[in-house]
Amino acid sequence: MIDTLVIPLLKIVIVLNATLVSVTYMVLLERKVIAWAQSRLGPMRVGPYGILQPVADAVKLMIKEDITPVRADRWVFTIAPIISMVPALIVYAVIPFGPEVKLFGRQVTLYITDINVGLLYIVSVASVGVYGIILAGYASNSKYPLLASLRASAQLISYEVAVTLTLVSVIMMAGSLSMVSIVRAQQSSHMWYAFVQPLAFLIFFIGGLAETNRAPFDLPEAEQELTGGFHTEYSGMRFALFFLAEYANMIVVSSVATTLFLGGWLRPFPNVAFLSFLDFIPSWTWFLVKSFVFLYIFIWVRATLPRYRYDQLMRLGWKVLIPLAIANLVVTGIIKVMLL
Amino acid sequence: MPITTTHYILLSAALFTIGVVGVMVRRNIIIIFMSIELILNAVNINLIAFSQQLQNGIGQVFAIFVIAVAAAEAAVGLGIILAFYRNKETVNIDEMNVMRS
Amino acid sequence: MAQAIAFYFIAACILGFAVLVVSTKDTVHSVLFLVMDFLFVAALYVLLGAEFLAAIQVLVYAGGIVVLYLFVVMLVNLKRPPEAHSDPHRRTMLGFLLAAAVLVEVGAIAVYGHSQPAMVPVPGAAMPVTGNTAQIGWLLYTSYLIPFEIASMLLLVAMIGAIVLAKREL
Amino acid sequence: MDTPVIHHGAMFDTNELVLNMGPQHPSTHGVLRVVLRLDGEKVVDADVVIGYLHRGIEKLSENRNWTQIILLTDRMDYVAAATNNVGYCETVEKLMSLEVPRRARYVRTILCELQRIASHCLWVGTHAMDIGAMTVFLYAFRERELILDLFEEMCGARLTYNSMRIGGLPLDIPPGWDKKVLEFCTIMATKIDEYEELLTHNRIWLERTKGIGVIDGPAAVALGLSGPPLRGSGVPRDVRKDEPYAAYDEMEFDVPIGTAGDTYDRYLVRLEEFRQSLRVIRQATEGIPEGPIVGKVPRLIKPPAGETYHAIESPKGELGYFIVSDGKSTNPYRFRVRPPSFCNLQGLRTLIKGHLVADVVALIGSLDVVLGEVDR
Repeated sequence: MIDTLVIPLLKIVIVLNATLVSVTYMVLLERKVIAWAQSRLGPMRVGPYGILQPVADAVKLMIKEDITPVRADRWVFTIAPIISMVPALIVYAVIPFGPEVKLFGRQVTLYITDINVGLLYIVSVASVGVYGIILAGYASNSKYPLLASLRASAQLISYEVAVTLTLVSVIMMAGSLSMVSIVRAQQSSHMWYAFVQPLAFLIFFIGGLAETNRAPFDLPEAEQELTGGFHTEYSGMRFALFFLAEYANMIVVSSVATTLFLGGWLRPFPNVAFLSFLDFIPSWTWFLVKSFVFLYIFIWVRATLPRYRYDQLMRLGWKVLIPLAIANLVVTGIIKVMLL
Repeated sequence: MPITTTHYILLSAALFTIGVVGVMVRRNIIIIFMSIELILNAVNINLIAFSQQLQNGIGQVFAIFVIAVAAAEAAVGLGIILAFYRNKETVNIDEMNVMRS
Repeated sequence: MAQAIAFYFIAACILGFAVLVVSTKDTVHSVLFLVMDFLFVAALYVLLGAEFLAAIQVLVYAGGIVVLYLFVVMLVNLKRPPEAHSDPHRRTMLGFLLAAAVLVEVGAIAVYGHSQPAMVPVPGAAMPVTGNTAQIGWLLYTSYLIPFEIASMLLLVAMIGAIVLAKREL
Repeated sequence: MDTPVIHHGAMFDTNELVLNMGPQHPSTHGVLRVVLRLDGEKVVDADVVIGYLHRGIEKLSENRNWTQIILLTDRMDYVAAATNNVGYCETVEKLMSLEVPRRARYVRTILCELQRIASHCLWVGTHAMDIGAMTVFLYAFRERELILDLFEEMCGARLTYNSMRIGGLPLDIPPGWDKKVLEFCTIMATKIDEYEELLTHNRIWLERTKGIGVIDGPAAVALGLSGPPLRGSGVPRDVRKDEPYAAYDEMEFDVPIGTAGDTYDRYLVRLEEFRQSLRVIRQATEGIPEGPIVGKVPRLIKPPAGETYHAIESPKGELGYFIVSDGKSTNPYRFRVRPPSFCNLQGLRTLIKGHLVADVVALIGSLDVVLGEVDR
């Protein structure tokens, strides 16, 4: 009973809560990092150094008036934010934060579940997230959201192709779709896949930026062009859901990138014996540190780069990233067959 | 009561019928297309139920082919719908009668 | 027991959403119900032990094909409901009758099949791999390689056809 | 929606989408309204609608006495208020044939150029922001703040300075101010490089600005463009050089011109103007002569009957004042401004046709319009 019901439920509760808290603090981190990049201080008022700002934001968004435009499609307008939030959260079911550990005299795995189609599960769940954006644009019955949602869905669909192709080359290297096995394969091959598959890593990172609608690919919410993008007509809690979904997706992309390319929970050089003193650091710390580096780069890029134009973004996706990803896949296949 | 293959087949039959009703009764061609997708899904449920019963993966392989065909059908079919809509501003199949003598 | 509860719940959802798909007036809502329907069908596949198919169902159907439907519905943006114009030759009752006949026929086959002795498992050729995904992959790239290639050709043809149909000027 | 049908000559026709950009839109720089007719995301045609900030400054000026008008001119191009003051005062001085002391002319030059840098700071910030580079915005505002501090010390205000008087200046420069200006020049010179590091060779920036909104020299002249948009198209027209005012005839500086006439060239021209302005400020501050700050101005300002037009080079372009005096009353008979933003905005429709929605905001930014000046 404990093993089949209590522990999984407990893990789900912990992961969901940790995700939501880290998502809200992600917002604060982004504001702080961008502020430092721009020689400002960022939020400083709520709590020391503004660390209670997320709480204040949450309270504000919850008590704000939740406006539904008169001509909006009310049902769709209401469920669109939910549709975009749910996939972002259920992806965490297969992300391995660490290996098996002994906890209170019991073997506990530091992941909710390890299914044998883990990576496919992530890709398919992520592909459902696009509905939230399309439906938000459609249901608002307004032109800016409609334009933005068309942009967003076109962008998501095109970059999904490139990202999925890079995933295929990782699957080829690891010989498995399970996230845990992919990490173990990196341990046994003595190499993070970021070094074996540098091109795939790069394409995955760029595609990840585009899939999470982050700068320089933040066209669907380009404030300067389309006012608020697809969530122009949203306010209050429903807007907050879109906002949280974006940041949750960022964390998903960083976690997946960490697992696939940076060795997940493994410490640096997992097979070098004289570095084993690093083992006193718990494995999940390595995972979190690596993901954090990714998230930091996401923010850094946003503070630095201008935004692409719609057609340039499409050109980059279809004419550069996808051919490169295919070429990478073919080369990986050839090397795998010839050498291994 | 254990769930047997027959349960799945009956479910599939019901889904198939709902799809047939959609094709026969509705006049919106987009909904007719969606009904066809329902029919294809009913077939897939059948294939996979038998695949489980017979303990081999051939049914699932066929289901993959069905999905591939469904994808092709959706792409071309929706292309035709769009083309038709741009010319006649309707998606009502009762108005798609230019070949009626 | 748990399996039965899961099956009946999923089956009820599948049928309920299917009815909503064909009966809803608003096409966008119809598309949404279709997505839900497909997600539950994917859940049914998991119940049947076909995880790979479930993932493909979500990825291709829910994440791909239905998005296409949604695009078309949004582009078509109807000014008047398509059900407004009715063909005098249309016989709606006949449609229901035909569908009922189909249901009776298929149901009869199913019940008849149930009364027959249970089918014995017919294991395919011995596979060197285990696991749902690996087995499907093995089958696709050995016994069914030619159908697989033909399917990919079909997709290519469909892709070109869709581009030709939808593009304004060539 | 009753929109014209676009004929593609093939089997399908599509409808245009009319998108109303503004007057409340984050990147129309105030209350500009652009009614875009879109084919997909491509702009087929555009209507530029102005007038949402019309306060009747020109008519108002005809009912104010000559000194009070200076205050009104502050409110036109509110990001370069001192330049407006200089333009107006010089026009009246020309009408009255007043001699302005050399020291006043030097200070005017310094203020004009500081104002140019402040205005260009705001431009580079908002223009980069429109294209999505948000950091430049805050960097540029950081430097603009230094200029505002200088102005605050000089005349007590931070935005609308009212910093000129007919015939000279209201106040002499505070002690030590010239040193601070020179310090600022040293700081600013390094900061311009900082902006350039973030933008000039950035590939995304190049892709977003090169070849966007190209307009050649003759077309720019025909549209009546002036200032950086004109010089970006390769026409070396600068009022400071061609018809020197204030103390520009004693300054050494170059007039940067572009070649391609696209958004990128306009950007480069403005960035070079930063450097040239610093050069002018240095010369003027170091060579500031001693002497009075106000010329011999009669107690009651009442220009003789007549009319005059006088133009100066504001940060946005040629800012001209046309003033008619009837010689009897203490207010102008007719007061008319040729605002550079208004004339440059004429080019917008030509520029954005055929570009995408995202380019529209980039092009509005590259023209650098201030709606307070467009509508007056």
